[in-house]
Amino acid sequence: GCGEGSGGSATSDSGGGDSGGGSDQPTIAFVPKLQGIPYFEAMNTGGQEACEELGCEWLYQGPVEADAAAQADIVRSYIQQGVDVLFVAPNDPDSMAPLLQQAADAGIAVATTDTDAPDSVREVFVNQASTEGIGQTLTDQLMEAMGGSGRYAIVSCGETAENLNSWIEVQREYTASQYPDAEITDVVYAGEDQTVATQMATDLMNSDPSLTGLVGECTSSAPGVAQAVRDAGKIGQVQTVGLGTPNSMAPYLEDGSAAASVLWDVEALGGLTAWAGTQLAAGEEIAASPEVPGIEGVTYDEESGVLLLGDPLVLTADNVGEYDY
Amino acid sequence: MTTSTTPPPAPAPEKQQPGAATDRPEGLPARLLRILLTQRIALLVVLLVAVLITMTTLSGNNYLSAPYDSSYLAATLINAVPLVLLGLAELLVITSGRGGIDLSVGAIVSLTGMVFGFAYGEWGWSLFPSLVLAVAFGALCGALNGVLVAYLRFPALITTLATYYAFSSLALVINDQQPINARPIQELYSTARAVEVPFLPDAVPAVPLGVFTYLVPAVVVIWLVMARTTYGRRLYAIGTNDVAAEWTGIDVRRTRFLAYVGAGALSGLVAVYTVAQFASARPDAGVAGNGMALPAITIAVLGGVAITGGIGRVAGVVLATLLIVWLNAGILLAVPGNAGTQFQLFALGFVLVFAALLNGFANRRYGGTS
Amino acid sequence: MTEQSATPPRLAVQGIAKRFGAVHAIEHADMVVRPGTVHALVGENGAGKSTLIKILAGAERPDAGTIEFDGEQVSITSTTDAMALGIATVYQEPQLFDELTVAENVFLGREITRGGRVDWAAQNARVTELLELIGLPAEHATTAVGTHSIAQKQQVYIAKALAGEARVLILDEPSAILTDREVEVLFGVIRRLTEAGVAIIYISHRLDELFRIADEVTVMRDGRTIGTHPIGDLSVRQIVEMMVGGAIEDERPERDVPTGDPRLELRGLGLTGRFHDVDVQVRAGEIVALYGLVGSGVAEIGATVYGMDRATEGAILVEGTEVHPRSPRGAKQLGIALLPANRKEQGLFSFQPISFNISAGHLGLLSRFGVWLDRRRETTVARSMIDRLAVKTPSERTPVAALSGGNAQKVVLARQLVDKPQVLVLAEPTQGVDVGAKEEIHRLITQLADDGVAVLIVTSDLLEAIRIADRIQVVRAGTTTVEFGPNADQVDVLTAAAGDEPGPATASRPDQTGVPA
Amino acid sequence: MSNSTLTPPGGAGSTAASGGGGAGRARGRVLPPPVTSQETVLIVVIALLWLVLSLTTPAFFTAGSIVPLLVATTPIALIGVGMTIVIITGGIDVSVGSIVMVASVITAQTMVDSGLPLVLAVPLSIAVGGVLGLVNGVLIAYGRVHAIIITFGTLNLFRFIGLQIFGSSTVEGIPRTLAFFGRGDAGRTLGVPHAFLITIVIAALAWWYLRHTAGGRHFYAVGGDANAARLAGVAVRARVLSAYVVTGLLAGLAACFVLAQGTSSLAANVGSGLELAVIAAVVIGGTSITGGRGSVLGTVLGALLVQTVATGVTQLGWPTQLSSLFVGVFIIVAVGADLLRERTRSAS
Ligand SMILES: Nc1ncnc2c1ncn2[C@@H]1O[C@H](COP(=O)(O)OP(=O)(O)OP(=O)(O)O)[C@@H](O)[C@H]1O
Ligand SMILES: Nc1ncnc2c1ncn2[C@@H]1O[C@H](COP(=O)(O)OP(=O)(O)OP(=O)(O)O)[C@@H](O)[C@H]1O
Ligand SMILES: [Mg+2]
Ligand SMILES: [Mg+2]
Repeated sequence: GCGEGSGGSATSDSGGGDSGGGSDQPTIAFVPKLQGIPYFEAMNTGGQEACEELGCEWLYQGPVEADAAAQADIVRSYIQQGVDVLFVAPNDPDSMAPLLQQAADAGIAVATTDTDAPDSVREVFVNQASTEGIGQTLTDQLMEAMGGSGRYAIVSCGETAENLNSWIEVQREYTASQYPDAEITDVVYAGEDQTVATQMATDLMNSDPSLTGLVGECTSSAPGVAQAVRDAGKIGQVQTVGLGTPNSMAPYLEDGSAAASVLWDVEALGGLTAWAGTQLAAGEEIAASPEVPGIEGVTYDEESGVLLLGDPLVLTADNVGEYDY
Repeated sequence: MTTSTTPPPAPAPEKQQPGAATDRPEGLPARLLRILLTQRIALLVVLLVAVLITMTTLSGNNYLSAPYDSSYLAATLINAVPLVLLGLAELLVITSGRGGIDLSVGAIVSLTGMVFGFAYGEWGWSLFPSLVLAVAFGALCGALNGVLVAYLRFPALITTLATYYAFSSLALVINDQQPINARPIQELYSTARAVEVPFLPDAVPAVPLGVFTYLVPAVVVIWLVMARTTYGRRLYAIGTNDVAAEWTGIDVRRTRFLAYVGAGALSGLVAVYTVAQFASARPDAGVAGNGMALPAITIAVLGGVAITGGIGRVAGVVLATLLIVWLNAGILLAVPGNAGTQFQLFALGFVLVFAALLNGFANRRYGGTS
Repeated sequence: MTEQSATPPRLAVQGIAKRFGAVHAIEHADMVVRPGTVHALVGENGAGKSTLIKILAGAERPDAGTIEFDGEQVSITSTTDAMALGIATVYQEPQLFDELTVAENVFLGREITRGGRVDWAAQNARVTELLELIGLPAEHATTAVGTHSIAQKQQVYIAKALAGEARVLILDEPSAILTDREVEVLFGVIRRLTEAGVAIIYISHRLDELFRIADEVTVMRDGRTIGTHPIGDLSVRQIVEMMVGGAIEDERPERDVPTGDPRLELRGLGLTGRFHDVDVQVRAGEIVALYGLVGSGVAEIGATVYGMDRATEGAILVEGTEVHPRSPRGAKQLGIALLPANRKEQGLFSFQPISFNISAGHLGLLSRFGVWLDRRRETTVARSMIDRLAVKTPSERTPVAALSGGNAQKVVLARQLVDKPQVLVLAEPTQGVDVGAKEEIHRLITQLADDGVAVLIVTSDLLEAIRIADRIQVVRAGTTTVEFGPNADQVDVLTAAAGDEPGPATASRPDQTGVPA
Repeated sequence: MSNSTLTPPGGAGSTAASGGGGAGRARGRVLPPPVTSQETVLIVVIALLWLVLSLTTPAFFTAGSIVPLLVATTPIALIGVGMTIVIITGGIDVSVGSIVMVASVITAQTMVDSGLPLVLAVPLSIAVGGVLGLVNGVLIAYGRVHAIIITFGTLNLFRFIGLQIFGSSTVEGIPRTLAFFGRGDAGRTLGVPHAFLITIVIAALAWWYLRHTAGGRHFYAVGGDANAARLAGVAVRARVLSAYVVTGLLAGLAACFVLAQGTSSLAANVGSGLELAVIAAVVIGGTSITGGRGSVLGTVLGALLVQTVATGVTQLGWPTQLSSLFVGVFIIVAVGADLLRERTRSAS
């Protein structure tokens, strides 16, 4: 049946969003990069729950492929529905900019979350963690496991994914400056495919036996590289870290094939997104360090319009059990 | 049952009997039914109308999450542009026969998009020369397919599969997998943005400019080529029976070669359009997700283009595109949440299989061209 | 109808009927075939012969009627049913698999297997016998069919038909693609089989053959069987009249042979491995026949003149100047038009309209500024051609696939006549075309010659050559040999073509082959 | 019925095969040679690549490198066996990726939910694949619509089904029992990975079946000329149907391999794009896309070559996106070589 149409039931009987802000509750729509991956589904859960607290109507619809064109269709249908606030996690920031302009022209408050569209008309960007924060934490975690030195490689995903590439940049600089005895040997792109990530990680280990570290740059390659280390029976010899969701990383954190997973409280990110939505709908200013129910340490930068969730969250064998997504 | 690259042993059209050959004339209703079932164009029109009526009624009774109105339909046309253009590209090559097909159009879009990005975004060329360059470069990629298929007699499916791999790889390597989003390119979006139709602003809703700058010209040109020029005739001839065409004195190779060049040129045009629509030249523009090739082929086939060659019309491609685009747009409003985008897959698959089976059955029952 | 011998007929069909959509392929067919006899089935194109035998072979299912086999009623619902009964069929175009070996082809569908796997040894042993029977070298057994000539393919196909103890052997126009020598071999096989009690159903448009092989003849017309007679009671003329349902006039039109310089001349023309030292001259208004048995290289000569092949020696001259047609296009620019031999593969755009088929050869001519197709002129040209050649069709928009062999052939011919060619090369212009259509096509060719076209007919049909040619150039073993004038004695011509050694060809009995006096 | 297409009665067939082949060759060329020139070329090319790689990266020839390489080859090689048969019959199946998706998600889900043991999970996965293959087969054989059209349709339909089952989330905590087909120690006996072993056995059976049984030869006949085959008494529809069912069954089994090589979680994009990779392997293996000619041995080699290239590019530290460029070039070269041989053969 109609699986996760979360906001769906709500809208279909509210009948025709043409009224726009007509209904007493503000409607907040969120378009993820891609449906069906735990990361965004968790954001959806968080946003939904927050909306029940804050009294807003949460809509969520994602494309089946991480494809800018497919995403544009959904944004268009939300513009047509005349939602009050529209959040997008753009697959391709540049291509989203003009669409956001259209939405703004249609009187919709537009914002980005998870991934920014810098030169667009978005009012707010809900940022999970600063680029530096993620890049540096990844590096620190890996270095801690590798003992501050050694050669490591990065298994990234989509060649064109902007945020991944920016994190990799930080890792390069930070490693060079902070860990002179460590070096990044190679960066490979496995797409969104776990098995490819695993195979590439294996090949990297084989081509360079002195390799002692691997980074899985996205939620599909993080467990992938850990799996490769486990298969190669190199647990302990080769350390891995990555950006993996709790459930997918748990088994690897437990058997040590993954040292740590660097992420953030994704459900909290969803909640923060919802909250920001209500603020935008009500047209209220966001304070420098706002009071967000249930979320600590949120900061807001006025002139860049970036609402920061906080420091990255480091998942280890000890705390991974606390999250379920 | 037979292959994509050999002429059919006895294709449906073979069986056609002239209606006049019938001993007793059939009644008007029977006649209409036969036309509806055997003529793909007619079937598509009916389906399209059905979709529009159903959706508007649903919308009227507030079953949809937003009005399914003309302005929305107009806005969604922005997707129709690349689909139609690439559908026409497939029309050219599939009609040329001998298993003609082009899996590489999406990859050509990616690669050409990057080339255009360089010219317009980085080398500071002005729009028109850059556009010409893009179309020419696309044609060049098509020419590579054409030489292999038409002159060296490589099977089209494999050739274009190979060039698909090659072009998409080059598109990524050429700029170190970075998209090009220089200022001029971001402003280029204006050529795709929705505009009021001049002269009759209120009557007609705002239609994406791309429909006028890209789609309409391309459709008209290809229609003229296929239906009104001697080249079109040669294309249908070689698609129907290229041995006979050879004996007739038609330059089979050149005709087929040009079909692939044309497909490449259209892909080049799509590349420019995609760059404009996305305000950036992305190295994976044409191959992201399922890529652009499979949808284009699907559209062509749905539009009644016979995979065995020699049959196919521009109108079919256009109608098939409108059907799919407007059906998908409706589904997004009718089915909220992730299920919405999932049902789009169902709709596409179902319509394709349904139409193919129906016409297949009808052609055996009545004997008529698809 | 013939009613003798107490033994039940091998095959008796009554009241068979079959429609295809609107078309009544067969309205009512009765036929009685007795064991050990050769039963000829004749009729015009589209009379229903192939359909009838397809029904017997289980390839089509009848709408009505009964089939008795050795006196017992049977229902044949599939090709396997037919094979089980021992009904073996050789279809019009031998349908074999080039990728598979001769042995595999022969046993396809009824392989000899041992323990789940094909018993290649046993198959080869059996196929070797069969190949001997039909006169092919045994070593062919293990060669890929793709490497053999069309005639050999047909022989393989016959071997295939015989592989499963055949009790009825159906041959649909087998001789259409065989050389006279191969026909003799075929007849030999047929006689051996009839002696073994096999019943043969033999379809052919070459009526003269029937008098040498058939015992009885059943004539079909417009999907009905007109009657069955012992061959002895009939003459060719009578059969033809039954086929067309009326008297036909087939005198050779008297025309005075033109003189003057040759418009087309082949001077010592040769193509390595195919033909050599071919010398032919055709004057404006003259009809010259290149007559040769199938496989004598005569077909290749035509293709070379038309630029499909390139001569390796000698010269082609038009109006005395040497030309080098590099392609059909080139040949056309030189005013040479060609009617290809294989209408279905080289001639027809099957599911396209008649008008399309006619204009396809003249798109330049029918265009404005060489780009736009002038569709009005296309239609008018098509209509006038349909009238001129008397093509039987409801409209010029009818797809040629729905036309009979003869009418389809006229359409292909029409394509060659749109802009009056200087030289017209006709390859097998009436192959597989029924007598009525043949008449009309011959009349057309004569007309063209009268209008001053130089006509070169490349044919393996002796009667045709004698009928309409002003001169006959005999091609043997890849080169032109003797030349004959009009009304030559066909025995002489055949001897010249088949070679001096007393082959059975010379043994053919002219008195019965019914040449018009 | 479709099973019997793959494993003929008398399991000891492969031994009989060699004997029969010998008998055949003894009396001249009964069949094309057991190893085509295309395949010899592939073997040489692969050997060369392996040589180069083992020189550049010493670790290449270690089990730690070869075993994963072989295992990574198996899904494409296995599905390729079915695809080869389909293409020999003159068809094509672009829906295999979606079949793998549906089979793997159903299997993973049931294993996680109801702790289904491996011995049951594998048959389940195969069965699911078989059913979807049957859908393709019926529509193509009886609907008499061109295979590429039908499978384009079912590609979307199956994908829809899969996504509905995924229900917008991944399958988590897939048990390790599947490691039996996997890359780790659990996945091999005597150093040979099970997945590869199984693939080789199945490929060998298919090779023998296609070459030495009536049913096998009939696939070639159908691809050569379906109408002529029908007239010859070949059960064309049954052949066509079975080709797609076999492909479905193999895709079902391949789904288990994919699961085994994956991590403990399964994402909805599993199998996407697989169809093109499989077709590439088949055509590199020398199977004629026009039907009537082809061999599963070539396909397995083709798959191995493609995977070798991917591995090589990564191990040499070249940009990974170059590997698809090489694949493209290989396809052109393979087809070109094949065409050249065709020309020379027909010329002589
Ligand atoms: N598959 C078919 N579909 C529709 N009509 C058919 C089909 N086959 C035959 N017919 C019709 O049946 C009639 C008889 O066809 P048939 O092939 O039996 O003629 P024939 O005597 O074999 O002619 P020929 O001498 O050319 O072989 C034809 O006029 C044709 O119109
Ligand atoms: N699919 C079809 N639809 C309509 N008519 C058909 C079809 N197939 C065959 N026919 C008709 O059946 C008749 C005989 O078919 P066939 O193919 O035997 O003719 P042919 O081969 O062209 O003539 P011939 O056998 O004398 O060379 C012809 O009239 C042909 O047009
Ligand atoms: Mg016939
Ligand atoms: Mg016939």
